[in-house]
Amino acid sequence: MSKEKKQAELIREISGANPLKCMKCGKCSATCPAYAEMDIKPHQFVSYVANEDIEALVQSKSLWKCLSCFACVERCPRDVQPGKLIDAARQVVVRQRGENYLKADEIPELLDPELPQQLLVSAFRRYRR
Amino acid sequence: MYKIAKENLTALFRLIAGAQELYLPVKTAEQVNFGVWSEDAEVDLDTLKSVKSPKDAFFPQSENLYTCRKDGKKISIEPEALKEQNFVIFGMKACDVRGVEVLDKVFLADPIDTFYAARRDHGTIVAMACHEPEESCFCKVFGIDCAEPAADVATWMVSDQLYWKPLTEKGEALTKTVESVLEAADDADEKKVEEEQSAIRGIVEKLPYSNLSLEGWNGDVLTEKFDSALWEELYKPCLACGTCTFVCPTCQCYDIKDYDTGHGVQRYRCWDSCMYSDFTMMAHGNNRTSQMQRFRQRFMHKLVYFPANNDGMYSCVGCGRCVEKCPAALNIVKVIKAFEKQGGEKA
Amino acid sequence: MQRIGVFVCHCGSNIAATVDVKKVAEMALLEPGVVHAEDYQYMCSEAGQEKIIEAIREKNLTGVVVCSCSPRMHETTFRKAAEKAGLNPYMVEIANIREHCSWIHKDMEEATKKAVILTRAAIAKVNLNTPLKPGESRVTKRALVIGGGIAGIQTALDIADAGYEVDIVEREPSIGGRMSQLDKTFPTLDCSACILTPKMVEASAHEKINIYTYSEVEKVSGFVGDFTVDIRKKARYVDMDKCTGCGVCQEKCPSKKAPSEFNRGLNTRSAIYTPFAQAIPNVPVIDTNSCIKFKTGKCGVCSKVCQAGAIDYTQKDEIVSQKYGAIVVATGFDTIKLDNYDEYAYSQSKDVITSLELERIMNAAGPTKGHLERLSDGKAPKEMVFIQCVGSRCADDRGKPYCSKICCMYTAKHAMLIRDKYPDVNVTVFYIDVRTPGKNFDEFYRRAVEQYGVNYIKGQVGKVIPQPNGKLLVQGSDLLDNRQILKEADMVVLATAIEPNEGVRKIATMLTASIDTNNFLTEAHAKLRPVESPTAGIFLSGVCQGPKDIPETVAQAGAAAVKAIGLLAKDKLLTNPCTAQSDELLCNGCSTCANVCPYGAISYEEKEINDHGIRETRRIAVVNSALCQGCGACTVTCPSGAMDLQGFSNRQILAEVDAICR
Amino acid sequence: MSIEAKEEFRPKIVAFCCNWCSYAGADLAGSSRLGYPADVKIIRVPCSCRVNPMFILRAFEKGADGVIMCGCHPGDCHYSTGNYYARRRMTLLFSMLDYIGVENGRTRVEWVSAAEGVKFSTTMNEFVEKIHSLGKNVRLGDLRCRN
Amino acid sequence: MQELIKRAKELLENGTVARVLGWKAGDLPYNPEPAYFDSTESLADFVYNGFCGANLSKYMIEASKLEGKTLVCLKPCDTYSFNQLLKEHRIDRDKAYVIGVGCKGKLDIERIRKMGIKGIEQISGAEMEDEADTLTVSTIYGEKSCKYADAMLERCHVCKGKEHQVYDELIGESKETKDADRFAEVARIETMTPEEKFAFFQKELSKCIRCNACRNVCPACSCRKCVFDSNKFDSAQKANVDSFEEKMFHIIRAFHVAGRCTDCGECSRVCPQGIPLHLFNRKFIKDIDEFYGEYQAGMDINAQSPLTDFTFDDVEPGIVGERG
Repeated sequence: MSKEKKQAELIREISGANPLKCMKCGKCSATCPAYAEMDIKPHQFVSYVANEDIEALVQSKSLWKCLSCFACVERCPRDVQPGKLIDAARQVVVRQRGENYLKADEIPELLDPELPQQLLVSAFRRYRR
Repeated sequence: MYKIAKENLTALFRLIAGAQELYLPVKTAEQVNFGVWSEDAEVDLDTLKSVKSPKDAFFPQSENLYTCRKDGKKISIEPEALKEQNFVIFGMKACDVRGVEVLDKVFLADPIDTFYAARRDHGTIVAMACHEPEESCFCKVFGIDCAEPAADVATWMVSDQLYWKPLTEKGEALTKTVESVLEAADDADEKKVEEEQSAIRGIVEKLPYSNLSLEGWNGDVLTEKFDSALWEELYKPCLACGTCTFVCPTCQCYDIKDYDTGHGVQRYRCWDSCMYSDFTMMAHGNNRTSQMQRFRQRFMHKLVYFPANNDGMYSCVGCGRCVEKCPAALNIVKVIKAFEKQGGEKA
Repeated sequence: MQRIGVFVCHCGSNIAATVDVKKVAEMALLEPGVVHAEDYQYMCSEAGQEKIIEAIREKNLTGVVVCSCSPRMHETTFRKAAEKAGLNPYMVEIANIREHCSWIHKDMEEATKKAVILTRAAIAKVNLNTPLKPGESRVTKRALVIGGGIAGIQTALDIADAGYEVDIVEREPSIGGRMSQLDKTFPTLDCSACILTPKMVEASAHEKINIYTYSEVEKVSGFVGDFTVDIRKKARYVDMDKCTGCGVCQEKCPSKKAPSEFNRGLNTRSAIYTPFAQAIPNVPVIDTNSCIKFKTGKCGVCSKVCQAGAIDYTQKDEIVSQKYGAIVVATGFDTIKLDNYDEYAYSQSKDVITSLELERIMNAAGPTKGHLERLSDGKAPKEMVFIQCVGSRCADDRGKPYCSKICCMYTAKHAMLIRDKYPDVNVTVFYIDVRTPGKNFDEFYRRAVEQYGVNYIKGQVGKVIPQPNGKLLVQGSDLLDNRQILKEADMVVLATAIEPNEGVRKIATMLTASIDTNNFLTEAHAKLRPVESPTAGIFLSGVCQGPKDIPETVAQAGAAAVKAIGLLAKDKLLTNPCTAQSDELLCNGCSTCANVCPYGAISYEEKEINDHGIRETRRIAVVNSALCQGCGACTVTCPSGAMDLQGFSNRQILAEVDAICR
Repeated sequence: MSIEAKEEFRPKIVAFCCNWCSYAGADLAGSSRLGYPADVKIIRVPCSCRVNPMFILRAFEKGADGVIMCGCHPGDCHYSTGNYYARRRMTLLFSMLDYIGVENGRTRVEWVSAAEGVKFSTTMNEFVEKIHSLGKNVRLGDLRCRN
Repeated sequence: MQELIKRAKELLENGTVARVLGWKAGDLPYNPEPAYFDSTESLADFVYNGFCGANLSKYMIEASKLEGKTLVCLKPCDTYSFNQLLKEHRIDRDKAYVIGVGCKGKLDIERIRKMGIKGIEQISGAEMEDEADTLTVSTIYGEKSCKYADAMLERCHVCKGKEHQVYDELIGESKETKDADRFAEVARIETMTPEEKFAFFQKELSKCIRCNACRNVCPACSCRKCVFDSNKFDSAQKANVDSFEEKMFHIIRAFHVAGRCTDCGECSRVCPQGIPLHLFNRKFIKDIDEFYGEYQAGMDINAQSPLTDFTFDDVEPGIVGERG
């Protein structure tokens, strides 16, 4: 198995989403608040995973522009959940760097002191499922 | 005669079981029945009667006769192997030993039942005198002395000693193999056994059924008994279950059936009861169509037909299990008494 | 002992590619009773059937096992073939080695092994089969059509024209259904009312058709050819015989605030009302929820103004019980609720509407008298946005997984009509796919784009945001240009998914007709029996079976009618011989079986019995085989095993179990 | 359990399917090519209410490792009420089997409609997996039927 | 008892009944047998005491076929069985004259034997006139005594109550005997692990000798021909070749009487091997009560039996696993 194939599989596994369900309706892109800043748009992101073109995704700006607001996840009519795919891709990158697991005592360091508490709490809530 | 202390019995059992299978009264879920001895079996020699008689050591409730196998269109038949290993059955009572004699008359007469014969050949009976006979016992009526069982080995439990007396060659042979745990008994011991025997006999005299009379059952009474109007009344509470038959030491009827295992067919035999509505059911139907007839059959067989064919030997041994276990409180004693009473009235 | 022939079908490569059919035949020969086994390319073909017939004749077969596709497919075929050869058709059993074997397993060895076992089970069963003879039952020459929309009307007309009595039961006060709410129809742009009303009139005037409006099916019992149906005629509070349909009551009614169901709640109606002007029957009903008389006891205006004296406040619901030979379900559809699609702001803005609401707005008899205007402020829109696939093709439970089929075409129709009538209005359609299979459909859609300049954008809308200025900000994506679109619109029209009408599940349950997870009634076979329910005597017409447009609905309505006519034309029906039977020697007469029989097929009689020489009068169960449908509930509830089911007897099923577990 | 041992054990599984819903659902699984292990063998019965507890015990007697019964969804029975009776019977039977110490997962009831090919297939896959996890049935069978 | 005999004589004499179905004194202190009495003289042997545990309602099936009415003596618990048989059309109410007899709990000779009491000659304290506190047993091996309650049948400790569900008249006093929870033992087994449950039942059922006493005494098992005696299911079996057969027999038997079993306890009373067979029936009763609402067979003759009834929202069979 090629590296990209493995990565694509990993993304599918982590996200639990199936990019093949996508009907290319574009509702994710239509919904996305960070659309303008993305080089690979959310709906394209799905086809990149489906086509196993992971290197491009890993190099993309989009990966870090996604706000994880999960509007696309909520509204996707096909349950493809692009937001989770993007998040999974991020995780793959993080794992590649050998930072597979985050230890609890590392978290405070990583946090921006300006970060509103509520965002943190809601992020945990969202990522939990 | 030999003796062994009660607390050393386990050593005796272990020794016997080391060389051959050992059956003896074992308590499982509150009930005592004969079973195979093992280290963790709860041996119970105090309970007078096992629920089931020990007859299934020689005539199991069910046993395979042969197996048919099918391979493609070819069919092969494998007969079941006969018992080849020696075994000991320990703790049988005098009545049960007589029960085996009754079975012998049936299964060892021509044509010999090879399965039964093999088990008889390989089995050694160690009998035990009845320390405290109970009110349901009536072995005396059939001339059985429960103080002196006639087996390969007779034993007596007197307080904390078991006295051991080989009576036959088989008994002697068994004794040889266990001599290491036995002690020779002296005159004082002999005396103790005699005392125990007379105590037992004394109790037997006091038992309510001991003076039951079989007069009226011997001789040419078949038609008279068969046609009696009493049966019509006696059978009424009978539930047509097989309890009496299955606990009885002498009932010997069996059915032969086939079982499809999926890989072949096993032909096996299993105990049957003349009380069952489908007993001796044949293609044309049943030759005894009413429960009265079936009820009558059982007692006529025990008290009339069997003695007529076996030199007057009744096929009841007075163990009293049916007296204790019948769900409707019917039993052979009540039947005998009813006829006696009727005879009395007539006279 | 039976003489059984086993016939293994290759089904081309459908079976033979994964199952070693030769091996199956070879192994079958080793089973008890099997005297013949062969395999063939297509057992269901003429030549294949001929092989079975030949073998039965030549080898005096008493039983046949066909290893092939599902018995639901060809059991009848093979049973008929056996009958031709003089064998009782019920001596044939099918081993399903296609759907249950070759199609689901990939490994040849494994599939073959399983096929052998399935065949073995079928052989074991046939060994215990006995010849069965079907009974006969009568056919009531009358049909019931549930639903008075275009599907129901067309079915009723076709059945009635063939000379049979038909009753239509319609829940609403008038027949006409969804089609009566439409303005124009694609692709010809006919006026919907103009083509529907004549049909409604024809139905109401037909001497063989009896219409129950404002009525519902209450209870169904019986079976094919002999259904008994209770119909609840809801109280109208207006005497149908006396009312002249003058309409004065509706004019004078002081309570006019009830939302109009017909106009999708876009305007109001009076408490006493007919849904629309051309209603049939043209007799109003009183809506007791909004009627002042019913709410307060005072008023009674309608009664005073009615010259015919038709108003009767004391009317009660009435139950009519009627017998039918066939029942056609034509319960139609509704649009789904949009509660779960808040992103489209349907509940937030009056200017976000469904397509069906647009139909009413465009209609001359509608709430705006046919003028296109915003419902919020009555202004004429300049920018209109249509959103496709709202709730359709949706994988989660917010919407429906299926394509609603009609939306692409009616949206093109709406866009075209608007551009035609109001050329200054810009129309944008957001779509995922445009689906136009159908005669003149794609041409129609292209005209909307090319001739009328409708702006079609490939991409969905993510969000509609009502603006303070009253406009609607539509945020969508254009996938082909790869950009996000923000567009201000005056009106947004949602092509809302359709779903079977509420209550169809209840009706399906009463009819014991099967229904799928989307509440569409299931057809007996997706391809070969599309207008019949698997339950004999129940037929399907229109959208209750699946989304379809008007011409398809009418075509299916006709097809359902023909199927019903085919049934009604028979004088007698052969009944399934697989019915329960009680062994009178074993029966206790305890009545337990009768307690579970859904058909009331079991009764008891005192009978003189000869039980192996014992003669006595016993109470025993007797099964009426014309009523028994063969479910087998009684067989399990019977403690003594006296009750058994022919064709699925205890011993047959146990033999199958044994054969499988071997 | 090692992987090899798992591969060796091929459970025997009997599935009773009602003619109108579940058997058709199984057919649909077939025509949709939705696979499940070949260990499952289907017996067609007219209705789930035709399934006698005796049939289920018989399957175990003769060596089945699992028995599953499928019928129309409650309310959708072709015979109106059959599956309601079946539901009570099976609930009690399964409870009794559990009571005497037969592993609970060996029996199952699932309602599968004619349209639920996917459900049929996933149910069978799940059930086979469950039986694999339970291993060979040793508590409810006749010794004579074992190889 | 004397009142009962007096009344029976009256009814025989005035022709109301043609016979009396009761118990006849046995030849041992504890073995009275069910019996018919068709003359006033024969009633001399009539007995009704603590050892009259037999449920006579099943005998009414045969008695219903006879000419004239049968006076049948039914204890409170027997009346449930009588009702259930009526419901199933197995007996004829018009052929029965039911005298509801009082009950102070019935005695179990096996329990007395288990206390080590043997060689029994006489037992006093078991008569209906007695207080039912103590039994005095004179034996060949000396006099013994025990508490009446300790010698009672298991079923009397979980008595359904001393009210007769059906009767023409009542004679005799009763005494409450319930001192235990009917479902406690079932509940205890339910909490065992599967291994423990299996071991428990395996041990108990291994004693079964397939004598059919439980079946033949059971008022619900009144089939003309039992499935285990007929070849309809290929299930005719007499043998206990393998432990499976006992499980099959007892599960199916319990299933066949589920919803019909009144929990009269006769099966456990008659089992020669002392198998607590009521644990099967009570399991079904407990489940039925929990799943479908409380139901007592034989109480309301018009109530729909739980297995021939349903509700749309009954629990799914999966509940068994979920309950844990």
